[in-house]
Amino acid sequence: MTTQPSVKTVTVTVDGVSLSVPEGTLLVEAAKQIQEDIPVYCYHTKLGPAGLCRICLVEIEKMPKLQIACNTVVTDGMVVHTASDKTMEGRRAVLEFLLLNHPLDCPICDKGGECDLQDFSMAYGQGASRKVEAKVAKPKAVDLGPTIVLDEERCIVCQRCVRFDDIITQERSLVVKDRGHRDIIATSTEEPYVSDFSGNVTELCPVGALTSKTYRFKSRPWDLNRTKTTCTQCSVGCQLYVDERYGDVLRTMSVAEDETSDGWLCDRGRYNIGFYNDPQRIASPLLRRGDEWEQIGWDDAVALWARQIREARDTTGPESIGVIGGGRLLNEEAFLLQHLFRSLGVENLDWRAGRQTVATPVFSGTYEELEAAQTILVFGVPPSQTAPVMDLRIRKAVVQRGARLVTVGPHSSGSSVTETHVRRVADIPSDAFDAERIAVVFDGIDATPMRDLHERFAELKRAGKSLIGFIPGEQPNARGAEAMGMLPRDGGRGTREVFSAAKDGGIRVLSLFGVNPALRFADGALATAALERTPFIVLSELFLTDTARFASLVLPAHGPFERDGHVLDMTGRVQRLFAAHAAPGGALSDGEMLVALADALDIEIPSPSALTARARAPEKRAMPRGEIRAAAPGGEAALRVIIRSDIFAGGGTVYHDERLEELRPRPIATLHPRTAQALGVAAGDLVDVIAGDRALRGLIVRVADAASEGTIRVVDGLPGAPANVLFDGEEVQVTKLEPAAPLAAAGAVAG
Amino acid sequence: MLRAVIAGFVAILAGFRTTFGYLFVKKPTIAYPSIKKQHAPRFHGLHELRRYADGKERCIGCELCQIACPANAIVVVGAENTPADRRSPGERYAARYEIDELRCIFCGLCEEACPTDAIVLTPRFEMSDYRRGSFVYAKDRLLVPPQGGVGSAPDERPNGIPADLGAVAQQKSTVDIATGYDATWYGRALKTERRGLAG
Amino acid sequence: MQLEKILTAGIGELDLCDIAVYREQGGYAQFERAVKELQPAAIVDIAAKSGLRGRGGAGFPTGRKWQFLPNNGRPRYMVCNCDEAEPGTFKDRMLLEYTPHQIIEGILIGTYAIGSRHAYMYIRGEFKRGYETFMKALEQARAADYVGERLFGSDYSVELTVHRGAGAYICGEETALLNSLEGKRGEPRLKPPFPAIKGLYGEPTVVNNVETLGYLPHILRRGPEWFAGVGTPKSTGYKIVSMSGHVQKPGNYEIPLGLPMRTLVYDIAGGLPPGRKFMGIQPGGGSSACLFEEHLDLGYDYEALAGAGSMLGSGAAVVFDDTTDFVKAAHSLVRFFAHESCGQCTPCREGGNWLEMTLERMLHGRGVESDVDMLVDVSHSMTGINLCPLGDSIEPFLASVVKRFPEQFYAYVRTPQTAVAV
Amino acid sequence: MNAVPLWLIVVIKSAIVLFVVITTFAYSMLFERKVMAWMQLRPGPNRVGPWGLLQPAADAAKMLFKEDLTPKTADPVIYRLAPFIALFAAMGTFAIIPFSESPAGVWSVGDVNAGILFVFALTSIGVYGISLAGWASGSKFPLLGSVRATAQMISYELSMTMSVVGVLILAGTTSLVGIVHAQYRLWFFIPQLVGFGIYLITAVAETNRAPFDLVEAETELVGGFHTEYSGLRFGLFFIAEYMNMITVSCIATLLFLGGWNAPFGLTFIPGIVWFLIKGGLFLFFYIWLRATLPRFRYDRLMAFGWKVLLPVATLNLMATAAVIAAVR
Repeated sequence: MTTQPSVKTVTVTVDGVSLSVPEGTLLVEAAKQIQEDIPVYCYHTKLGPAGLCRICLVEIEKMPKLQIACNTVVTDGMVVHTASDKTMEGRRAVLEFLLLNHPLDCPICDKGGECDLQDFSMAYGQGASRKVEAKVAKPKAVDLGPTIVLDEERCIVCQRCVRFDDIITQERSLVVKDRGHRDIIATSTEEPYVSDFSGNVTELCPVGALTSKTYRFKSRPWDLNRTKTTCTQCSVGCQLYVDERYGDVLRTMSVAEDETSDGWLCDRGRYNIGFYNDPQRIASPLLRRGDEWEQIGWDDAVALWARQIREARDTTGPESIGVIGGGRLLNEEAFLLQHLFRSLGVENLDWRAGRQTVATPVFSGTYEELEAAQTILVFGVPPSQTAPVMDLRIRKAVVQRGARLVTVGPHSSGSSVTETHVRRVADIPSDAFDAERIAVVFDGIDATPMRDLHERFAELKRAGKSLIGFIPGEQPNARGAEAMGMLPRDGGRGTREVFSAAKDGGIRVLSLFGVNPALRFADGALATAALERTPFIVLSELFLTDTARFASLVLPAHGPFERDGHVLDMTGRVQRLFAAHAAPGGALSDGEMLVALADALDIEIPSPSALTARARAPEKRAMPRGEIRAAAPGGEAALRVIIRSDIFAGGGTVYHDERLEELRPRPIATLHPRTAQALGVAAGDLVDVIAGDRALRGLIVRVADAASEGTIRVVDGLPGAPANVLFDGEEVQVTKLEPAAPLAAAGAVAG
Repeated sequence: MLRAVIAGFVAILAGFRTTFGYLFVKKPTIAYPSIKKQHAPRFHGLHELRRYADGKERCIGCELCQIACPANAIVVVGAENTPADRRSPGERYAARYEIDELRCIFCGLCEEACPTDAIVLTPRFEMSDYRRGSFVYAKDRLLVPPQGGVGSAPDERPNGIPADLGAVAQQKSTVDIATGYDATWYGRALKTERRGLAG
Repeated sequence: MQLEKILTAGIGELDLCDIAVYREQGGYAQFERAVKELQPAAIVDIAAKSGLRGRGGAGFPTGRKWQFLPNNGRPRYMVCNCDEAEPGTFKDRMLLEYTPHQIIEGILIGTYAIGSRHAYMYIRGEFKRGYETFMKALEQARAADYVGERLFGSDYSVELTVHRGAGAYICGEETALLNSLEGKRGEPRLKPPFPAIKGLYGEPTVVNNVETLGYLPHILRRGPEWFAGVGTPKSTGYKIVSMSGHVQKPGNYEIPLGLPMRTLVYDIAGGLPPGRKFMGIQPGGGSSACLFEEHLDLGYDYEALAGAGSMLGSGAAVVFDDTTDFVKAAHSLVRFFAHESCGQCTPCREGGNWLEMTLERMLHGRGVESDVDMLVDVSHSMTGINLCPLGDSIEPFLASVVKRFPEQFYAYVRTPQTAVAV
Repeated sequence: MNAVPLWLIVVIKSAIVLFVVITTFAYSMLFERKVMAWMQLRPGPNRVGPWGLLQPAADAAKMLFKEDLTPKTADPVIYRLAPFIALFAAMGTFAIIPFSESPAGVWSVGDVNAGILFVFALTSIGVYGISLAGWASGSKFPLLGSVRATAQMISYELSMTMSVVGVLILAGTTSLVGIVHAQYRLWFFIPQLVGFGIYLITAVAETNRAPFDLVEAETELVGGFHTEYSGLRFGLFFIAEYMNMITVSCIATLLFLGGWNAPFGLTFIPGIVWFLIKGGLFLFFYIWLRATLPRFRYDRLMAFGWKVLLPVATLNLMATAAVIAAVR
């Protein structure tokens, strides 16, 4: 777009420097070309001008009054002075007004040190206030929601937060209340401010009015050690800054110029940082002795592991060895993993450990292309909970660029923009395919609709249309694992076959890397049975997860910010990770474990530089066929279960981050009011959801109009309430629990 | 040549006379710690963290002293007051406040930087110990005990010197003054000979 | 002095709220003629030729405003601004309560002229009686097929929606009014884009004052030359002036523009009460600067008043005599503007409150000498840098009276030695 | 007499002499520290015991309990042996030094007729201790120290011997008792003023004391030959140094200051007292010197030794011989 010659340029003179900028550029952006930083509070590159703070005053020749640079479009021949006496006087006056009722509690303010109000006051303000009256008192430390604390006194009402909530997330729960000097930021409904992107407002806030609960009073910005790395909480691959002090990861900040995240972060990526030093984190290899765990050294652990592998290979052959993992590993580690086991003749290699079956789309696209798409088709689980920052792109495409959002399947998008929701592929409006640029977002779980639409897509591609696919799966580096070869080849077994074989006793040694099939595998019953029957299971993990209950040997691994290497995001871009936090002394990275294992097994491994080169050059692999166990057919009037994702679900890091307690999903079953009535349950009841001999017990009923009739929605991946005992879309029965001790039961499942 | 030799010889003799003469001059040495000198009223010695009259801590954990410290001797970690456990008047207090007195150069910049006059340098300078670690003074040794005199507000101090600094310094002394730590070789405690602020 | 009544004709004599009475006076004939005989562009030309300027305060030529609308085929809207809240102004209310049909006809002509099919009437929330009267009149007009589908057999349809405000002065500002109409907070919008480009619901919109639209039927009937011939070359036509303050006969008077203010005060409004001395006049509502004895011979029109440093504004003239305490007067106005600030932009939000508190402190005898200079300085620094004119409204009156009557302000000030901060 | 065997007498005498000498060493050290301090306007040691009198004991205890380190590169046997050589040489001289005389006999462990030769022989051995210590430490500063020590010893011993030969010519005997007896009337420092001066200077140099302490030279060589030594072994060097000081003081007293002869006919005061006073004065002079003069530069030390002292000593010897020859 930018290369088109039709864009006219205009010449503007800023402080004596002549600039050539495209027509329509705002003055404040044009001035950035010469590093002339015009101060702004309400203006934000991604939120646009608001004209509220009036700090960006500049003097423009031939205009009698000072003009705000943030809303002035440059015109040819414009002559601007950003540092004239008149400008400075205007800024001084505005700053005096801004500070009139500001509490000046900079010493305890979390923003102190990186606060625009401080900076500009130093640059343009006056030393003392002329106001002698008491400052307007407003509520301090207002609990705005589970993540945000608001200090009304510090607020300068720039409305960046309000506009973020309006323009970017489209959720519109933040508003300005009251007027004049009494106005305050509040939620429109007086309800807590709950958003999956709430943390961004603390970064947008130019003063210390909005602060994160997790970071409140933890540190001052100048104390922090900053590392730029890639978030691996989901497959989007956002860049972020990790701020660490005294061995604690204190906060994360978005990277404004990042093309992946567009400068935003979701709350999972931003706030799930409190588990690194959790006392429950495994700090040395653990060996099972009956019901007890025994701490052993790494030498012993690796020797035992190697001996088990060697024995299994020598006696029952390499088919009796299984390896599952890769989606949480780095590219280097995934490559090493498959290289190591393939060298042993093991082909039972698979990264698929949850419900996701595919990670690499046939036609990849970038996020910018997604933003530019005219039709966005979302199949299955919507990305709002699996790849939230990507969902912002969809919202942007829909709201700002007029794209059409079509969701297919039992889930609606869950984001706040208009959508067309259809149940079946056949119901997709045919004009949806008329658009020139089509983006397909597919949850990677059930590939049936993809197969159904295969012909259609091929046709579109032949017609020369832009068709791009995204698979925001459950595991952050699933695409990397696929590209590094963590898939069964040459007759090897995939996860499901490995589990089936294990259930029959056919697997002797199973090595699991950062996966939790007991909680996340689509067929939970099969996974549990398989894990129970496998004699020796090695698990590389941070915490003792549900799967660890079956493991013989648990190896402490490195967490997301403790790793150095490369991953692939869902668009296939290689993202770099830098270690920002020192792992506990007893933990090794998965790569180190594998190197030790290779050493013990006398397997030659590639040199580190070769490994890095390999990790940076992913192989594109054909999209394997996604399979999922079909739900049993049921009657039309049957009650069907829908398994939904939640960004704060998952067994590992979130459940060992006490600061996120309020954000973790509760084991809730959501029903439409009429469905609830038909079942005879009410909100707050405890129910069991039963399918045959499998049951998900002790769910709390919530009744919501948004739920579809005839369905019961449950949350995936909750320890204590593993929804994977059920199949998505399966027919279920609901039994109400007698209210004997509902509180105790609720506590039991919540814990 | 001969004259030079003689002159050199005389010079040497003059040197000998000087040193010999010093034998009988009164020595200026003060027999510290038996005898202590009164030091300047604003002497920069050991730090203390002060309280308000109602017993709340003045320190708000803002870390300005930490950033002001040219020797990187201070560590502060803030935390939030809760209604149940209110340490300081505002929202924030110092959960950790540590000064490494071995690193400290006693320049007083922390005192300058402190927005609440919480950290002050007392005239106390005796803080010898046997382990390096014991020179990291944490809140348990820096903070004035609640009963230890609350200290006057900064603007009420005569000449800017807190009136009760001495008493507080004595209270916070790391050595038990009551039993006395300084004695002659034959065991006579020299407490009575003490002078200066610490006694 | 006898003046010709145009808009106010018949008020107090006839029941113009009745559509029958209004039609007897020639009502709705011009709208019918417009739809049947005139092209919209012709009406725009007539309005431009007549020199009619906006009567709401800014005095922008109406015809030119209409010409700004882009010809992009998008729907466009006419909005009638009846959110009259300027201190001292009560002309729109009178029109609303006594001749609602005249307003409706004006709106309809304007709507037709700009090629819109949907007009909005924004009535200030406090105007309960006016609202009821207007609604009744609208029902009558609807029943008489002046509002609705396919009027007069043509294919022109028009709808008129009435919206009541909730009592915010700022909603008199056109973009705040549009926000309010859309159901948002009544806050002024960032300009550009101007409403003519992106107004109500993002579409081209014209916002006109009640009085402005009210003159349209008369201009159509008597021709633009007639209207242009009244008043001064640049300020043509008539204007309703709301006279209040220390005059014997306060009220609304419709005058040709350019009438000397002395005539306005002494002949038309009956002069000051006996024994009082003229001290000043605020000619155009609360946000205009105060004028004094020496300005009385100026004509009451846009240019002359602007030349004297004040403005015609909404035509609300407040007269002050020698009993006036200008500190209290200033405080009263500043308090109004501080209270009515929407709180969007910094200078207006903080500065108004600061000035109010400073004046209050002075009134309570706790002022210091430097406060007087500070009032002028602060009001000056908050002027000219705001999103909407509200923030600029404090300075004119305050600065003009401080400059003219400094002794009144210093009288409230203690000597600096005894001053205490509050 | 016969009831007591000779060896027992020697042992007892040795014990007494050793005790006295060790005590003297100890307190001469304290004496030095005190005098130095006073000359430098300090009080000196005053914390251990009254006026710091127990300081030597404290120092000894400290030395005893300090860790004895041997560098990895050191020659272990010689390294450990060296301090004993130095100490043995220093102590050995006291076997023949006569402190006084009574009707019962001379107050010495053994009266040797060539006593002065014995003394020079032993002091020459002392340098072996230092040289070996420096060499055996296996590091560079001690080696440099030991090289310096050797060179310095050779340079100054010549002049010293020459200055002493003048006395021997006057006394006509090499027995120390005989020399003292020869000074009954006239102490030799009067006729041998130049020789006495040379002896003073060379004695200081021989004992490696300031301003001729280039062997230790903290500013250049850290500690010179004893850099690597610690604990008791370092203490032995320390003792040896002070022993040597005492030795040269005693020799000076015997050769030039008339030994135990009382001056001005004050014979009611016992000879031993006079001996101690004279030796003490000599020791005081040592300390005074140290407190007053800065250390020599090494090249000047050598130049002074060879170019000034040796010619002067030779001339003095020849003059003395000439005078004696003329008188006889």
